[in-house]
Parts: sequence; C-alpha cells; structure tokens
Amino acid sequence: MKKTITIPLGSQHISLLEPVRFNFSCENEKITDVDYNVGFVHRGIEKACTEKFEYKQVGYVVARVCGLCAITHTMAYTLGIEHILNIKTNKKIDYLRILMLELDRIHSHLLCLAHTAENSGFEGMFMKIMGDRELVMDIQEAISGNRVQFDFVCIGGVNRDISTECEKLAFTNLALLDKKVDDLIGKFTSNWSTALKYKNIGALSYDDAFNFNALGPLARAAGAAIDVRAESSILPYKEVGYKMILGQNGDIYDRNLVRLKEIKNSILMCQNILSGLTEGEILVKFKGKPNGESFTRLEAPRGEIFYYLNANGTNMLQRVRIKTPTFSQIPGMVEIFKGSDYADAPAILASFDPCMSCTAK
Amino acid sequence: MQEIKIENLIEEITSFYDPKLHHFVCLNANDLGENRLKLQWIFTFYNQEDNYQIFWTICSFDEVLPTITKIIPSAIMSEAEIVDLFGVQIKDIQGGLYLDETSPISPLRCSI
Amino acid sequence: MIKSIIESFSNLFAKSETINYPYEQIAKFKNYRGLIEYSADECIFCYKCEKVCPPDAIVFKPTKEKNRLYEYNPNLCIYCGECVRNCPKEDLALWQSEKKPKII
Amino acid sequence: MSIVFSFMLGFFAPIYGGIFYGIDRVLKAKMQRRKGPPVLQPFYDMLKLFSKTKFIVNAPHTIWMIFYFLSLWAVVFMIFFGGNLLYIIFGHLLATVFFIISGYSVNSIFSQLGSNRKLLSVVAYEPILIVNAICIYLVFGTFEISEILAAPNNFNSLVFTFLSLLFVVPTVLKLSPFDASKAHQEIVGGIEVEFGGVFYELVYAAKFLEMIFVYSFIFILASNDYIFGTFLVVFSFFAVALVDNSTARIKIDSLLKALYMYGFGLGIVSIFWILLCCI
Repeated sequence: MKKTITIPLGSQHISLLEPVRFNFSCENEKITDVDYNVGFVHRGIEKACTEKFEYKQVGYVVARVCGLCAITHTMAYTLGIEHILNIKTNKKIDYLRILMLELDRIHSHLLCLAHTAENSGFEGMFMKIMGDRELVMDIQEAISGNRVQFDFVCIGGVNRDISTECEKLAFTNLALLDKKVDDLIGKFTSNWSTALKYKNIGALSYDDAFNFNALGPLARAAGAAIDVRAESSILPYKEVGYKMILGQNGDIYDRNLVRLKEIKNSILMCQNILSGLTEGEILVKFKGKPNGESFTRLEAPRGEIFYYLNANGTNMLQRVRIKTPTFSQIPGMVEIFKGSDYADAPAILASFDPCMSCTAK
Repeated sequence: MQEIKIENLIEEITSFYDPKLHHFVCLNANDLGENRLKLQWIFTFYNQEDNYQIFWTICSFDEVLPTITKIIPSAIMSEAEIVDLFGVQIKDIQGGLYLDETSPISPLRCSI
Repeated sequence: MIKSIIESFSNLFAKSETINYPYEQIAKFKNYRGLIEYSADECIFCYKCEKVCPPDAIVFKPTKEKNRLYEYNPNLCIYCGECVRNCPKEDLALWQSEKKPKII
Repeated sequence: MSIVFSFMLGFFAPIYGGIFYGIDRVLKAKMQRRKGPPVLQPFYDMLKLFSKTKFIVNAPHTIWMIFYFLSLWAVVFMIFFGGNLLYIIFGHLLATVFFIISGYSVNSIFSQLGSNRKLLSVVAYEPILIVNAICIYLVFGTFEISEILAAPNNFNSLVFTFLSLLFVVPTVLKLSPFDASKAHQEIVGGIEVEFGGVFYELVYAAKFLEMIFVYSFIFILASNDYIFGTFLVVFSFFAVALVDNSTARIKIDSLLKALYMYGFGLGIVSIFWILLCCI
C-alpha cells in the first residue's frame, strides 16, 4: 500500500495569485517531497525583445514581464542600455527613479503581507492592508498618471516631472502610511493566532540562505546581509538614507517583520528624496546606437534582478537576458517546504512572494 | 572575466565558489551563430560594490555540457532554461520546465 | 488580537473605503494618462509616432492621396505617451487627453 | 408555543437562516470597512445555483449529503418542537457523520482531507456540547427544551457554560480561528469542494441550519427570559464575528488543543460552578 498521498497545489488554486504547480507528497499532511512546475506563463519576452522591438521600445516591453515590479524591470533595462550608450544622468533623474522604485517596493511588500495574511485565513487583515495600500498606489498614480504599468522611466531620464501637488499628496499619504505600518507591526506581533501560524514555520537557516542563493527579504529574514542596494553604486542609495534590515530566524514571522521594517525604511527614503529634490532637467538627450554588453543588477521588491544586454550597433538588441528573483529561489523554496505541514504550505508560499510571470517570462 | 575550458568547468567553479562569499547570479547563454554558443557563469561578491566574476566559454551545440547543480543547487533553473530555449544538452538536466510539446523548439537559437 | 478586535469594532462606525463604482465615479488625478488625440490639419506626416509606438497602436494607412490616413486603436494602446514625446509638433498634432476609451 | 407556529419556524428555517447569514456577511464587511453584499445575497446565490447544470460526482456522494441536509433540518424541527437536548446533539452528530461520509466517498484529495479535519473537529467540539448539556441538566433538572424554556431564569450559574459554548460556535460554523475543517485557502472548502449547482445550494443552506442549531443552544441558557436570550444570541453573534475578523486560522492540532484546554476546561469549571451555586 502506498504510504504517501499527493496533494496538488496549483496550477489553479485559491491561494495562488499566479499559476505554478507544486505537487506535495505528504504523509498525513506532513510534506515529504515536492515536485514543481513553473513554466505555465512562458511568453517569450526575451525573444520578442530581440526580434520584434527596437531598443528604445524594449523598456516598455520588459515592464510587462511582471505587474508588480514593472518599474524595476524597466529601470534595470534602462540602466543597462544607458551604460552601453554611455549616458550620464543627473542627480534629479536618479532621485526620481529611486523614489518610484521605493514606492513600488512599498506597495509590493504590502501586497505580499496581505497575501500572507489571506493565505493563513486572516481575511480582516487582508482587507485592512489592501485598504492601506491604496495610499501608496494613489501617490504612484498621481506621479506617473497610470495605476499599474507606470511607464515612468525612459532611456536618458524619466517621462514626467513631479508637481508640487503630487509632492504634497505624497507627503501626507506617506506620513499616514508610516503610522499605519507602526500599527501593523503591533498587530502582527501581538496576535495569538498569527503567532501559531507564523512563528518557526517555514524557516530558512542562515547557512541555507547562502547555500540556496536566497535573495531579498527571504535571505534578510534569515540574517544574511544580501541586498543589491548595498552592493551596487549605480543608484545613489546611500545618500537617501538606506539601511539594511535583518531578521534572525528566517521564519514567516521574521519575513513579515523584515518587510514591514523595510516599508518604514522606504518611506523614510521617499521623504528624504522629496524634501531634497532639486530643479533640473528630467531628460538627457542622447545619440547613437548601442554597441557592447552590460550587466545590471538591481534590487526588486522580491530580491535581485539581473539584466544582461548585448547590442551590436543596430536598432535591434542581440540578446536580452532577464534573471528575476523568484527564478533562482525555487530550489530553496522546495527545501523549505520539506518537513512542514500542508496546512502551512499556502502561507509559506505567500511569504516567499513568488512571481511566476517573472520566472517564466 | 575569465575564459575557461568546458572540460575544466567543474574544477574551476569548485575551486572558486564559496557560498558565504560568492553569489551565483545566473548562467547566461548567447547564440553567436555558426554553431557557436557563448556561455557565461556570472558570480558576484557579497558586500562588494559592482564586482563581477564571470567565467565564459564558447562551445558548440553538439557537446554535452556538465552540470554545476552539485555545487550550486539554484543553478538548476538556469540550466533547465537554456536546455529548453537553446536546445543544448546538459548532463542530468531535463527540459520541459518552460516549454511543452506544442511550443516551438529551442526558440532563442539563431536561425542561421 | 485585542487590538484587531477593537479596530474591527470601531470600523463598524467608520465610513467604508470602497466605492459603489458604476454609480459613483472614481476621482481621477490630474494629468491622468488617457486616449491619444490627433489633429490631421497640424500633422506633418513624419510618421515618427508610428515608428516609436511599442504595440503598433498608431498606424498610417496608405491611401490614394498623397498623405496616408492616421488610424489609432485605443484597445492596443498602452498609454505610454512615447508617440507624443517624439512628435515634432507636440500638443498641436498629437496630444494625450484625460479621456477614457469607450466600453463597447 | 402552538404546534403550527413551531412547524412554521422549522419549515422556514432555511429562509430566515439565509437572512441571518446575509446580515452576518454585511456585518463582517462593515468590520473590514467594505460595503459588502446586499442582505438578500444568499437568495441571489440560490437563484443562480438553481440555474446551473446538475452535476453529480457519484451517487453516494450526493445522497449522503442530502441525508445530511434532511437530518439537520429534522434536528432544527426537534429544537422548535422543544425536544430532548441530548437527542438534538446526537441528531446533529448523525447529520455531521453523513456529511463526513459524503466527503470520503469521492476521490478528490481536498474532499478527503476536509473529511479528516471535520472528523477531528467533531471529536473536539462534541464532548464540550455534551458537558454543557449536563450542566443545563444540573441546573434545570431536565433535557427537554420546552421545559427548560418554561423554567425561571438562572443564568448566574450558567455563565461558564455560556463561555464554553462560545468556543463551540465558531467550530461548528467553521469560522476563523477554528475553521481548519473548511480551510478555504488550503483545501478549498474541504468537503464542500465537489458539490455543484443545486446540490451545493443544499450544503449552503445547511450552513444556515447549523447557525440556528448553535445559537439555539445559547438561547436556551436564558430559559424563560426571551429578551435576555435574544441579547445573549446577538452578543455571541457579534463576539464571534469580531474574533473571526481578527484571527488567523489555526491548524487542526492546535484547534484540538485549544478546544480541549479552554472549551472543555470551561465546561468542567462550569459543573463545579453549578455545584457551588447549588450549595
């Protein structure tokens, strides 16, 4: 007689935002083995970037890789192509770019927290966080004019300047959000049921974080100081008040706290940028066609994002390689699932903040 | 940048890679045409600014490449991807993670 | 848990955050990115907008006359505004309005 | 109560139960700062479910579920006719067992996991119900609901019974934190997952009957003081909704632990409290 049962999670399941399939082999709800399939949404974007679109348009194409970290994809591509074209941007452009990146991080982290709460059966918290998230979505909409696909960054600069009204709105909303995040930290730390659901569940040890190449909040919750923002000089993060936030145990509880504290740090950075914004051009003129290759790393809300670009002096790029955070973390995720309960699996999965359309591209 | 021979790949990476110091970003493949495939194993250093260590080699599509998943478990995704998208053969790595039977075969390969 | 209970209770008397959408309109922000509008009188037919448009939403159809016919598909448009930025006569020949596309 | 009135109450139980459920949903939406569905939403759902294709996974699956619904309805009739409390508890247990068997009769892994968990949660809450029935017997000297409802109010000695019943309500109604047997995000509703169309409507309506079943337990604690009884029901309704809104779902083993420790513990305390009150 077979001793294990197979529980499928996906490719369609209530707790999933995006299609991925995990097949859990369980012994009475205890997971012993995991099989995965991630390629349900392969759209051939790398191919389209090199064959259908010119290098000026690719920025808008790669934004469609993922809805949540759209701005990060465009930004990484733009920084890469600017490196090849040798464009030097001014301080104002850099600051506006960091502003949008950090606003993006705030809303992505809030979505992940909401999703984790929902997957552990905490509907009230889910609705609350999604309501709070509107504050930051409003800022982004006011600045860029679009709600989800911002299309804010273009080669040589940004598309729009920030108006005084937007600035005012951003300041009030960020101050409000700061208070709400403090409140959320209190609610996540002092709840009997979430403690049962999150503490020591789905833990990744410090050594495993390095062995499995964990990235982003997943690694930082385990205490591993892995953050591209600290390892890259491409954007002036240190000037605007970036601080590394680390957890200890690497369980869901720590991941939530790391995300909440990072939101606080991001709010601080946004406030610093908004108060220190100078006058200046928002677009740098450039000429010529790209020729050469570039490697760009950037910290997306979920972890490191990597772009390899190869151009050969024509309007078309020769190769675009996109490496997204979830892509390299899947073996680590599988390792975490082993040994935990199936009842925890949706919450653990949500706390990884996986992005399948990023992974399959 | 460091050029390596495909036969020495495992030794080179084993002697270089320390999980606590180096971060494996990805394995990148680039079809240069005329049956030449450029492979790049991209590493960075933790806590160092913009420091890349790239091992690269040029191989042909007929060769069976060795796998580095024994050393770096997370490389399996990159390797499975290039198996699917370029149609190269890597030892012990099966395709089908990104494409299925009805998809075009090795779409990122040059048609020349 | 107590904090959440107190908040849930106080929420009973708070105004709801959701909007009864089709009956109540959502407040739009200034400079909302809407439909691209075009004026044939001002256009100099450089076809730059057609060239830069990522999803090919703007197409100049060949006609028997000298100038081609401008065609815009709002369902393909991604509202990035790249065409407007590249237009030599920005705001006269091509501009971004705050209108929404019609729901068919 | 006249027989006709009791019969009407029992017969229309799925209807006004549906309205209670609608009110519950609006209340929960208000707690989450949403507008929520209209109060009559359960009936709009019903109309939609009636218009769907009648799809049966396999015959026993549906038949056991119909047994579940009918026996639950019978239990509700027994309550309104003032029947024996123990019979009512065991009748409800029988109905639940039908439901569990129905869950086991399909091949779907989610349905079977749901049955497993439902069985465990029954194991958790059934002793509490029985202990509380004993408490009610100790106070009123009878198990007959009609006699209990005629007896003078003696709520002081039933305080702990009431508290212990507050643990049973969310477990039977599958509300957070004790909703592991339904676990929407894990096992997609558990046993409910394989029903469709008209048959799902029966499962849906059974929820309203379960509501009437648990809240009638709370109502009879106030015996002949009907206004106080209504207050108790409304209070527990609010308390359960508030807790549902501010807790995450706990795992089935934590559920067992929590119910045995607090629910059953409070039941035992209640017995001693009643003995103390009698002295």
